[in-house]
Amino acid sequence: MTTSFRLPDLGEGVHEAEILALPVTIGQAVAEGDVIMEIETDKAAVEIPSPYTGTVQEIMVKVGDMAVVGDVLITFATDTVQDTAPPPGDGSPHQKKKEAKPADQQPAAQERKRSPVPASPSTRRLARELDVDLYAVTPTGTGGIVTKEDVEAYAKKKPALDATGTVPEPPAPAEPTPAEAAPPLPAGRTTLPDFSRWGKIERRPFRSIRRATAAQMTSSWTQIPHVHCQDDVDITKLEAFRQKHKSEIEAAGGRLTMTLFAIKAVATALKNYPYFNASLDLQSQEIIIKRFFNIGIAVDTEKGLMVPVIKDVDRKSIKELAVEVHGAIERVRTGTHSREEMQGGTFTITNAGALGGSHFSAIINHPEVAILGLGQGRMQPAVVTDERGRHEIVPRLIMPIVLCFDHRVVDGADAVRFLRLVIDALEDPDELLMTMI
Amino acid sequence: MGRKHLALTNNIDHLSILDENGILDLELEPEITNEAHLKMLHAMLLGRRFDERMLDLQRQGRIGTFPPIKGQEAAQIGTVALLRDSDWLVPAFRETAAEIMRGRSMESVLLYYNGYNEGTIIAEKQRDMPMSVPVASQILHAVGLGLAAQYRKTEEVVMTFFGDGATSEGDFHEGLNCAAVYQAPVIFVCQNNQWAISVPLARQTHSETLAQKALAYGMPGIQIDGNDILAVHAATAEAVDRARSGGGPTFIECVTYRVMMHTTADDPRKYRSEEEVEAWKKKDPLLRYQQYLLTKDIVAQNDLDALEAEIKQQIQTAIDRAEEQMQKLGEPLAMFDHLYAELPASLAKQRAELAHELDDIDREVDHG
Amino acid sequence: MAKMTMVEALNLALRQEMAKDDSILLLGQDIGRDGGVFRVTDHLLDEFGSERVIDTPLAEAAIVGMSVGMAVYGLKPVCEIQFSGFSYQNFHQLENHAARMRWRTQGRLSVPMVMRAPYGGGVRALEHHSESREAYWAHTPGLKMVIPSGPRSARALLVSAIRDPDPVIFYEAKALYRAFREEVPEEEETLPIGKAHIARAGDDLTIIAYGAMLRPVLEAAEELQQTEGIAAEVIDLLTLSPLDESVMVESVKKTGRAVVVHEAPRSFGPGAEIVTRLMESAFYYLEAPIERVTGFDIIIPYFSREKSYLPSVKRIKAAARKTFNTSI
Amino acid sequence: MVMGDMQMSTDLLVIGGGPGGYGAAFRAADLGLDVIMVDPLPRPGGLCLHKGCIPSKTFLHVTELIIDAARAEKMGIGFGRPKIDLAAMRAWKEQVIDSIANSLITLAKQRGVLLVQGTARFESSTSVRISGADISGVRFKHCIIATGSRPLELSGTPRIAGGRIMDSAAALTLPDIPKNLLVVGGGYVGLELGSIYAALGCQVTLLERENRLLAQVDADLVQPVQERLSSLFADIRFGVQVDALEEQSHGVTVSLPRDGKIEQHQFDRALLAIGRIPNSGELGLEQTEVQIDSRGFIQIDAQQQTTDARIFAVGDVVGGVMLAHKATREGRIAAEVIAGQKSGFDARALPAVVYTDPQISWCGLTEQQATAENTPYAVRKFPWKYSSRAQTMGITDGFTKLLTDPQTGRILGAGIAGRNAESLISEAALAIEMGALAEDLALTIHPHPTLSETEAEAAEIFQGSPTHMLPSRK
Repeated sequence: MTTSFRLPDLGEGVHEAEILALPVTIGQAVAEGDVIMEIETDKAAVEIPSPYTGTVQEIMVKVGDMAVVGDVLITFATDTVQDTAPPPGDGSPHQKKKEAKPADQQPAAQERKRSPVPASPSTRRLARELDVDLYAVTPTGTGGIVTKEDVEAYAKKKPALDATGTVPEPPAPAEPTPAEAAPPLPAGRTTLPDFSRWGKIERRPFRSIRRATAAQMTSSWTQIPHVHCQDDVDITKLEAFRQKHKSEIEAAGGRLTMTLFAIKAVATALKNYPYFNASLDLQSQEIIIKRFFNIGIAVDTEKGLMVPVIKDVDRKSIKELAVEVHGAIERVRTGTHSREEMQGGTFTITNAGALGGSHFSAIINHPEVAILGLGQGRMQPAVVTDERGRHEIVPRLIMPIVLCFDHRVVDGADAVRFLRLVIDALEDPDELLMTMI
Repeated sequence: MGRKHLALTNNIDHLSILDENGILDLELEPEITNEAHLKMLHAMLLGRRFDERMLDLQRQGRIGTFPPIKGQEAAQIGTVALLRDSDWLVPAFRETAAEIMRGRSMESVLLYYNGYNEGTIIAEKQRDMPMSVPVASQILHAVGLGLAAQYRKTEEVVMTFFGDGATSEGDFHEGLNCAAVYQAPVIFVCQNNQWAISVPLARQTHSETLAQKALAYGMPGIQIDGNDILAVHAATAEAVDRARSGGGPTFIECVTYRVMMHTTADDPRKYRSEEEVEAWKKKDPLLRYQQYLLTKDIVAQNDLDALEAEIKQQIQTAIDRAEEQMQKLGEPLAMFDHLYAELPASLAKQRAELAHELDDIDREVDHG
Repeated sequence: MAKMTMVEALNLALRQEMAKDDSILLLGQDIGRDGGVFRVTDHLLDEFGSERVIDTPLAEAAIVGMSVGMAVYGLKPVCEIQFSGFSYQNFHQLENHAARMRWRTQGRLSVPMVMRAPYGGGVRALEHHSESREAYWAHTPGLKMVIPSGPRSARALLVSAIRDPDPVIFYEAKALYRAFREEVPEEEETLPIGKAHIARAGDDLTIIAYGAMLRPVLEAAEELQQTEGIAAEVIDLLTLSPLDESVMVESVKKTGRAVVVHEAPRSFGPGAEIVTRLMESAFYYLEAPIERVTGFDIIIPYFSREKSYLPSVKRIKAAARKTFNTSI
Repeated sequence: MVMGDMQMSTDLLVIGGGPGGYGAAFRAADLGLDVIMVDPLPRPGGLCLHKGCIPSKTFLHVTELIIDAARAEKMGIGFGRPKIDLAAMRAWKEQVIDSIANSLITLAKQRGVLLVQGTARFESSTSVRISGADISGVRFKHCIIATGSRPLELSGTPRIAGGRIMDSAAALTLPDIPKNLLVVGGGYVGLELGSIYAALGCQVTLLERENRLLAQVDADLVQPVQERLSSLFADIRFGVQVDALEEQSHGVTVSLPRDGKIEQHQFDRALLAIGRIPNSGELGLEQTEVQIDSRGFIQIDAQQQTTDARIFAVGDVVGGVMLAHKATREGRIAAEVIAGQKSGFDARALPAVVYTDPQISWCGLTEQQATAENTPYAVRKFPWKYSSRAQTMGITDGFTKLLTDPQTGRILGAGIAGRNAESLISEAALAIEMGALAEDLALTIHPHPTLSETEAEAAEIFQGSPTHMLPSRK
């Protein structure tokens, strides 16, 4: 009997979901409650437990697909006779009845030809409990009887056999997964110590955004050769400029932050160095250069890291961007954002300044190839040289800046040049305005 | 089959022994000891004089609103006189004379009508309920007390009072019905004083008598001249004996008249004629009783004069004491007392709020 | 310990208390031979006789009014009003007398009675049988208002209510009468009146409820934990009056968020008082406005629609989530 | 209840209070589940206790006393004609039932199993409605259906309750001792109840569709019974297909073909015992995913799980051998599976007993079955005329036989005809379950003189040297 599993109505107005992971394969036996897929709606990422016990017959979706409530996702063969190793038939009417079921006829008939393995009821129960196939056990009892000890001995050997003899489920072939659809994390083989021996612990679920973040970061970090390029920016002038125009932007419903200037500076730099606005297609052995400039902004929310994408930043004014960025941040913080505004980024900026961070490194938001990090601007003694070449130590507002890039796609020299362009724009508001023309 | 007259167990009698002209039915004259007569006389006279004095006090602004009882003394005293200390009285709110005869102090009455909670304190040994303002609701308490006394297998009886208006209430019906069902030892005394504030009896019921309502519940009922204390006494004695011996409840309708206003806030001239009031004043129960006692030589005129003087003094003493007491009862925080056996935390908090507020006032006064 | 439904647990409480104290009497309609329409008093007539298990005429005011008299006398009447929807016919006896007798007589007389009444919806009953009007009683000074949430609390609280020196209104959720069984110890067990109970511990959010609402609340808390990692603390008030504010205030100080759930209508409902108490004592700890999940301000609809009226797990979860999405 | 819908929630709902149902309920409660058991009868025990096994065995015991008393005459003891007091017999039966039912109630109470008298009907895969009880519905995490079976009726004959055409339950109320009784069906029910009525002095005529009694049982086991019954019963006819009976005010008429003509026969009463059908029709199974076969039996797997993952079924309602002890085992398995244990039905020896005189019992492989399935087997029989104990009891027409695997000598089946076969069969059942060889049984010392020796001696025949008989030297 075939039973279809449809995308359930997850409530709260959720109509569609993206398939994040499909940990099952065709032909795999699943029990009710086993996780058969992980999906993400615009509310949360959730694991879907199987509502049926049966065998996976067909998988209608693949990772990354969007499914609408009611779509058939997986079909199961939910034949009720699912004991893969039924107790050997002894011809009791009970067993006969089972034969009547057509789906079971073939295997059952075969099993029946084999005479039952001689073993006492308690031994048989033990075998069932230990998942031991009595036919596989070497009997030591009189006249070929399988004893309890035989079953125990076999069970002890079994894990070793499984490990060497049978190949565990092959992992899904490594393919470039879309950023939003990271595969589930492999469960670490290492067993953790019992931390409660040293004090009180608390277990919190590792789910949803936390888990999606972890998956994304792991794939980024393990697949991309990262290089970091650090520098400092003197933003004294820019800060004065910012203070001057702050209230007018606020009146327009936006917030004039350092990030906004960085977006504009980066847009210019990307136009000059298009390889930073690219993705690497290993399958086709091509570099994809994007002719649009969508900047992702890393936002710290209660649920975790979220990256709304600001589209076409090169074509928008600072004022427009200020309003748009402010709105996007509010929406992700309140969970009212749409899926669309989380997609399509070409480059990411992460600003740790507001939280007080100084120098740090960042992980590239795969499949982008670079990310820019901003630290907190702090007053520091700086050496300035005037027109006449005289040096002077003066307090200046200095902001740490870091560019992390994919060394497969771009090289260090370009990175330094890219970063220089950004720094120059940020150090001199006039320059910034010029680059925007 | 057919149609025939049903002979019910109970019938309704009307009882009058000493009529308004002082004519006595010698056959029905109850045997009452002189001592008992003197007690009743004292109680009636005290009830009358205290009532009159309270009206003065009210007009002087020395007490608040109260319901006068004048003219209904026989119905209250002739009934309550039959109760033992171990019996229960469940009054409505126009039984001041009865309550005082049972042991309530005049001070207590004065405190109550001056707005002090302390005025509803029942003396330690007194087995009475406090007066009950919501009309007829106390009738059910009497039935409950009666059932409790019955359950404890005592000889106690319960007497409850209510007016003609109360017979229209649901609680009256529920109470009489339940008492009859359980044969509870309860005497229901209805002071039919003809008026429920402004509504006359004819607008209260279409029954020819109130007493006949007893028939519907399957209990004995009797209508008596409520201004004839001998009739009241005789009918009550019968009812009390019946209840005490396990014979169940009785309904007594005392036909009397509210010669005064409903309460001191009421002006009856708005709804009834002076002629009607004057006619009833001629049937005054106190004068009738005094004349009987004089005729029977149970008292002499000088005894009556001495009694008047004594009562006047008693009332004055009570007023003085009450006014003295009121000086000491100023503590507003007492309003939180006795709501629950133990003051709950949230209420303690509210009490503290008031205490704090009162402190502030004190301070303001100090510094003012 | 034996497993019991709330009906059996209440029966146990009555039976054991009556055996211990001969001043306890039961009054109500159909409580004798029939054992009560919900069977709470089943077999008590056989055990204690018609003197103590009194089938009354169909008269709610009489049931409560007679109880007042009995209680004043020194007995401990436990009366049953068949459905709380009929208790308005005895409202005056409680408001005018039971609630005030101690106060009016400055402690000389008191009314140690219990009025038991089934309340609440969810059992597809006829009209006048599903209301949740606990606020009437909780609003009346001099009364105590108790609502257990399951067999064990019902038994323990009924014992306490019977022993309480003041009049106690004891509401029994019909939806809980036979909804599930719980281990109830044979030996005596009481719960203090006026003390709330933490039914589930958590650090992220406080959900306050009582009576029949405890079950959907606990279910919602479990689902919030499972699907969103939100650890909700659930407070079972058990007594509405006097209200135990310390437990809920402490909890909200810890979690910063609160949802109050009741099936009674919203306006001037228990939730209004609870929210105000939290506002008075834990305002500066709040991270988000407090949410209320309640019945609507309408007559509870006839049963074909009552499911949509009663607070559901879904509604409770949505309110809980809202406290996380709104920042002050 | 006068008002409202009292819904109850529980871990496990068991529908049916018979041996399958209470076996499941008790086991589940012992494994820590919250259990409700609902049954239309006021007390647990089901048909087995109230209208089947227990009352029939109570009366069969009485029958045995009558037969033994008669048999004692040749041993020198005379009791005379038995005086039969039907009312006292019925009272005795009720007393037996009371005692067992009350102890089941106590056990249920002690285990915290809630007993509900009422009729359950599914409204979904997670809930039932209950009629006739204080609770109106139950929501469950799991459910076990143990509703049993009921007697098959002749399609052309409406049976009137309390009428002259009786089913087994009606016959066990023992309304009277009719002068003559027609028994339709030569299965164990017909034989047992026919024996009771015959022993009480009734002329019993038995009609059987097949050409011998107990058609499903090995012919040699049936032989002694058939012989005995041909003298106990007035008449036994084979190959007779009864399609209809006609009930009159004072009797029952059956029309039978004979020599091309139709003959009418009149009886005081008739007992219909032509088989049983499952009680699955009134359960509302269409509201669930549970599937039934064409005969109404619920389909299950080795874990007793139906096609609806939350619902399990045990006992007669799933078909197979309709016996109480099978149901109990299945009930326990279902409970264990629901409680998370890896349990399953894998019994190899399901014993069956027919309480006739003599009794017959068997377990494991039968010769009929082996022949049908082409399973090689060896069989040895030990006739009881060689048993000293059987001689002392005057019951020498019985025998004990064992079936073994010809290669290994492992015991595969057993059959016993004779007194106390009901108890003797258990030793064979244990031997089969343990995988014992015939030699194991032979080498196990059995006390002398007992009937149990016959099992050891039958085993010894395989070894070629039984003590009390000389084996044929073929």
